Amino acid sequence: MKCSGNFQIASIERLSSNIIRLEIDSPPIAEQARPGQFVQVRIPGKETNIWPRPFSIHYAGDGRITLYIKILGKMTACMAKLKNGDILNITGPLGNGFAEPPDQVPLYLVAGGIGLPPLYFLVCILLKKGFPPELIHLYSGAKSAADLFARDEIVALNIDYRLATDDGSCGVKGLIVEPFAKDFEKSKSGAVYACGPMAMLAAVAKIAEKNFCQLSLEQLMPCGWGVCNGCAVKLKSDNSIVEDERGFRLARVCKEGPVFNADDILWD
Amino acid sequence: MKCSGNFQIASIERLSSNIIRLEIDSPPIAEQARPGQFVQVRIPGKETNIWPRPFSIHYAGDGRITLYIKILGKMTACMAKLKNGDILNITGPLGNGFAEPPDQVPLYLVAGGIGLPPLYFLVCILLKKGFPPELIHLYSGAKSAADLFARDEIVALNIDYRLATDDGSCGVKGLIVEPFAKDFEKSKSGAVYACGPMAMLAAVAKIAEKNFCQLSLEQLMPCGWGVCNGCAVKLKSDNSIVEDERGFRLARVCKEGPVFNADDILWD
Amino acid sequence: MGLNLEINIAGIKLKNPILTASGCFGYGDEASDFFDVSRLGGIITKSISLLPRVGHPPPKVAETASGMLNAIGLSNIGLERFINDKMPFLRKCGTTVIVNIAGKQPDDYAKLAERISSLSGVHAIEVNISCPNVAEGGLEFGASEKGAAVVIEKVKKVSRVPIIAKLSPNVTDIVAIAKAVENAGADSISLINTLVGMAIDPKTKKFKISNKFGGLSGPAIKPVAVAMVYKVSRAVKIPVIGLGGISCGTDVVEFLLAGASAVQIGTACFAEPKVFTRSLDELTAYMVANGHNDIRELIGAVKDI
Amino acid sequence: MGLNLEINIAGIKLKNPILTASGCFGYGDEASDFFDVSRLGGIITKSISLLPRVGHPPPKVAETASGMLNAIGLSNIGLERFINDKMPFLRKCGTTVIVNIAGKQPDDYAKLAERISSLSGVHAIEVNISCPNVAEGGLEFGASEKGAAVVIEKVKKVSRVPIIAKLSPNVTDIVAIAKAVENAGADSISLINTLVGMAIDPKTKKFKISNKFGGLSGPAIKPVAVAMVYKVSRAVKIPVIGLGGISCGTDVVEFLLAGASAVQIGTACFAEPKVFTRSLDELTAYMVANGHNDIRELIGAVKDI
Ligand SMILES: Cc1cc2nc3c(=O)[nH]c(=O)nc-3n(C[C@H](O)[C@H](O)[C@H](O)COP(=O)(O)OP(=O)(O)OC[C@H]3O[C@@H](n4cnc5c(N)ncnc54)[C@H](O)[C@@H]3O)c2cc1C
Ligand SMILES: Cc1cc2nc3c(=O)[nH]c(=O)nc-3n(C[C@H](O)[C@H](O)[C@H](O)COP(=O)(O)OP(=O)(O)OC[C@H]3O[C@@H](n4cnc5c(N)ncnc54)[C@H](O)[C@@H]3O)c2cc1C
Ligand SMILES: Cc1cc2nc3c(=O)[nH]c(=O)nc-3n(C[C@H](O)[C@H](O)[C@H](O)COP(=O)(O)O)c2cc1C
Ligand SMILES: Cc1cc2nc3c(=O)[nH]c(=O)nc-3n(C[C@H](O)[C@H](O)[C@H](O)COP(=O)(O)O)c2cc1C
Ligand code: FES
Ligand code: FES
Repeated sequence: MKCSGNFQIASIERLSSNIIRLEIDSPPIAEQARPGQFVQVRIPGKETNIWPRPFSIHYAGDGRITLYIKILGKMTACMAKLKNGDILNITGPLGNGFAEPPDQVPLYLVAGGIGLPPLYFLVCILLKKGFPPELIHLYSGAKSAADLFARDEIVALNIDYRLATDDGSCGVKGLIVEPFAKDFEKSKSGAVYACGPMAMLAAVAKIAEKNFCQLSLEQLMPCGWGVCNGCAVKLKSDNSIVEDERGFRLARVCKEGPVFNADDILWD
Repeated sequence: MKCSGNFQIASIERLSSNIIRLEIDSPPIAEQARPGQFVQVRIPGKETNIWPRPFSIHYAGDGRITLYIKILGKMTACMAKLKNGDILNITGPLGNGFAEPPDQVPLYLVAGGIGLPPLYFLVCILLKKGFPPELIHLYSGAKSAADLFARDEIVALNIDYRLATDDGSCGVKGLIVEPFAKDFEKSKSGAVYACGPMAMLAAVAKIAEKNFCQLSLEQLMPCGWGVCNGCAVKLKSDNSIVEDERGFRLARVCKEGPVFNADDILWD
Repeated sequence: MGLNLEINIAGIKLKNPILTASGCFGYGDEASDFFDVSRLGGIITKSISLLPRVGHPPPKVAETASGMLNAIGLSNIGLERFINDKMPFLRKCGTTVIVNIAGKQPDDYAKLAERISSLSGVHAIEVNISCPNVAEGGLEFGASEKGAAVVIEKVKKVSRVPIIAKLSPNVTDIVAIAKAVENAGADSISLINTLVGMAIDPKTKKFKISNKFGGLSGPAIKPVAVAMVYKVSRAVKIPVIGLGGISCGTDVVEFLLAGASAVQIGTACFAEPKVFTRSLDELTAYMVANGHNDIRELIGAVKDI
Repeated sequence: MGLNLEINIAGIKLKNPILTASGCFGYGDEASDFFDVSRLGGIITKSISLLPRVGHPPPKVAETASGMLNAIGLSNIGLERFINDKMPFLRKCGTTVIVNIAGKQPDDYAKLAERISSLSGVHAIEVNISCPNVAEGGLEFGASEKGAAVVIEKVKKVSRVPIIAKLSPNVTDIVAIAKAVENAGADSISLINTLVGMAIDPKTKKFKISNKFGGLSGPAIKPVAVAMVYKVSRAVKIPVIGLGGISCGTDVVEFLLAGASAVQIGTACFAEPKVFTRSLDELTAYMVANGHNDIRELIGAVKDI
């Protein structure tokens, strides 16, 4: 049973000018959450925004979920003003999570900006299940140092952790795809997971080529629970459920996704 | 020049379950404010409510205005959650204030519930101008003790101060019009000012009969500055500006009012 | 003494007046994750067309002030897959099932109605002659008395279940269209579908949805919907189902007072899957607080000021 | 190099494209309390009728989600008092003056136009054939091509200043009406007036406004307005003035991109008297940030997705 109700903020922290960290007491959601799933969030009483907003689950445990939120527009700006004990309306967990890697192959996880949370959660769960940390390579990129977050948490995992920023203020200067590409070229095999802007995902998919590669997509999400079709994206035709003469099919990012196999995606 | 801009809350206090007291640093408004005038208030960022909300000025001095607000609906509920230092958007001072009494006659001021603020302000100003406190009778009524407010402030004025509540939890049990009627019957002369629900105002007007009697009216107020005509009420015909065959004219509560001579009002 | 929330619309029995709006509730199966769908007055499906449709390319939606635009483009799985994949769930969902249909031409509607009305478990058909986003979807029919009447007549001739005509608000004279579908045999009228709208993003200078135009829904349009429900329910004898911007029990009461015999909730369930059951609880509380034993006491009971 | 914000509409020069909407700015004099009205692109007055009108009894307004309903009923001081009491201020207000007129029948419009267009200080007339709240106010004309054309022709024949036809959105085919008024000689088209709406208070079971029906305005209707501006501006050759829900500079840009040559702001100024000058500043900032020197570069410049 999915959950939709009001839950209390256990802790809210402003990490930089545009990132906040939220912990929310929500046992029924925390218990079910899997890496790659997300929640829909509303601020009760804020009725101007007709839709809730989707955020990936960064971690779930002890009856809590953790979110990292980038302040981007109206709703996230309001969220930044919330305080411990305030109430949020949350629906979730939603969507399908990541599939586990096919084998104990090297894992490459590529996070663009606020795309890090689902990948962090995945690493945590895999480590818990005994996956060897030395096989895990996590690439986290952002515009600038102020947009990077959860660094201490990641360092504590003892995995291979690489940073890049557009302006060079932290880690390598440049796109995060570049260090990933360099490393991946060497082995040319392994499992790849990525979450971030569409252009980055396209680049990652190209580099990963025929390897196992799962991407978490973003779309506007009116409902998040599969009823509106507003979040649909084009996938390559596979004679599946909704298909027409134009040679592609649509899948709902919120329901069939947000995680898709790179192979299925129809790049514009 | 009237003012419309953002001002800071200097102090906000919850006085009872449904009354709050606000002081707002707003020198350009405070300097101009006269008793009976009001301000239009918005909470920046709360866009669902398309209109601001009107509140009478309870006191103005030292660059501040004081408001008493009854929590009634959406906007006032939001206002109750504000904190010192928060910003409000305020337009004012708006409307015409009370006219001064024609002479040093006994003054009867009748306040129904949240109608007290403009009358309190009027008393303060008259006292400052040397009006004898012993001629001033202030009647303040409400549903229950929790709806009465500003009692200490009024007691400090050394005027004749009478209370009534519907449930008898404070002052006389019953309508505030009753003690006023009893007192006024004795002298049958004096100047009367009232602010409160329409039914109370009608009763006061009837009792005051041909005496000087000014009433402050309430209406929904989309603009408050005279441009929408939404707040218009019927007045008796006087061959004035807007009039038609139906034998009455309309006046804008926000612009020609909120204070009207009782004689002019057309009671339904 | 129990409250009566049951209402009969054109021979269909609804256990309460709160239905799901077409296109806003999928085929009914997703909601079981959140609440017991048998509490609904009824389920109205996404518009079904003869063949599957992918619909318009993304972006298909945009948020607006107290509302949203959509140009989903009647994306749906098509008649055959609907029957095979979705009817089994609907047959045992425990409430009234109304299937919404959309076609390119009157004969499409007739084919859909004939087939769907013969399925066990289908209690009524809602005919979408009012989708503003696609040729298929019938706004061309919904915009004229004649066009609307032709579709309804054809459908009525072949259908074994009652027919609800879903009208578009994008017309000069909604009452004329309503009378036309009543005369053509419609058993009930539902309104309103979405208003035609558009949004442009000044940052990119592009349309916010790929189809340029979209349908406006949500609380923003509620006053338009209430006005049309009021007008139409006074002009026709068949029952009216009201929708447009409903998001709570108070809104449901507003539509009933205006003259609706039942209501649908669409956009509001996106943010709150349980809006149907919450609104039902609020409606019940309203009836208790106001001394009403029977939902029918509210229908059209608005009073002059 | 200065920015050019000036725009010519049908022979009237506007120093910038931001005008006040009729009925939302009185006769222009109240605003002087708050800002320098000469910064406005132009002032459009409340609709003037031949005789004074009290309008509908209160309550005349209701708040709705991101919008409001009004049934002011064209309450106005009438032609003679307008000329005597209000024209003196308007003559020296320092910006373009457009007088909005409303009548019961085509001849009323002609009389008003003849008289008003001969006054010094009046630069154009806006013809309200679209008020949804009163018989006088002309929705009966605005709702049909013929009706609209008749009024505009009569007005055009006698007017010495350009004529702006203000259209109603409550029609099936706005483009047909727009073409009809263009053919009838209108120099410009403004749209949209309000959508017909209604609100009922479940607490009292009464209508929220005495007239039952009211006109819906504010951000809620912006998508409907943008869609109509886009359609009409592509279908006619005369310039289109866009309005409906504008409350900031970004909204102004959205209407310009959709095809409007100028805009009006109505409801938003109730809450914020200075919305006109703030929006103008934001528009200027947008042009600078996006490298535009001339406001005309934005008109109709929306791009496909
Ligand atoms: C499955 C999923 C998981 C997500 N996880 C996270 C997360 O963990 N942390 C996080 O900070 N954000 C996450 N996001 C993105 C987040 O939902 C948006 O940043 C948020 O909705 C912005 O809301 P807002 O009201 O502040 O901005 P708005 O005012 O709604 O938008 C501001 C600007 O951003 C654009 N925009 C907003 N949302 C999207 C979108 N989904 N796709 C493309 N453009 C968009 C808008 O068009 C607008 O230009 C996720 C999105 C999805 C779909
Ligand atoms: C000139 C003037 C001075 C005022 N001074 C004060 C003051 O000093 N302190 C104070 O607390 N209040 C004052 N009010 C009343 C105050 O404006 C309303 O209580 C406030 O607007 C309620 O806003 P809301 O959003 O909380 O309630 P809403 O959600 O808007 O309304 C809740 C309920 O109250 C009704 N209602 C709201 N406002 C009015 C009204 N003006 N007339 C009739 N019914 C109404 C609504 O119809 C609704 O049923 C004044 C009003 C006017 C016109
Ligand atoms: C995303 C979306 C998809 C819709 N799809 C359909 C549809 O397929 N068929 C139909 O008749 N109406 C469709 N509608 C219209 C709704 O059923 C309803 O008439 C409209 O949204 C107004 O109600 P609301 O404000 O409660 O959403 C759709 C609406 C939305 C928002
Ligand atoms: C209170 C009010 C009064 C109005 N009166 C008139 C009027 O007299 N004449 C007219 O042509 N339009 C009138 N309108 C319509 C507006 O000019 C405008 O077309 C409409 O409100 C949409 O713009 P907005 O959303 O910016 O308010 C009125 C609108 C409101 C809200
Ligand atoms: S967001 Fe509604 S179906 Fe995915
Ligand atoms: S509130 Fe607008 S004129 Fe008074």
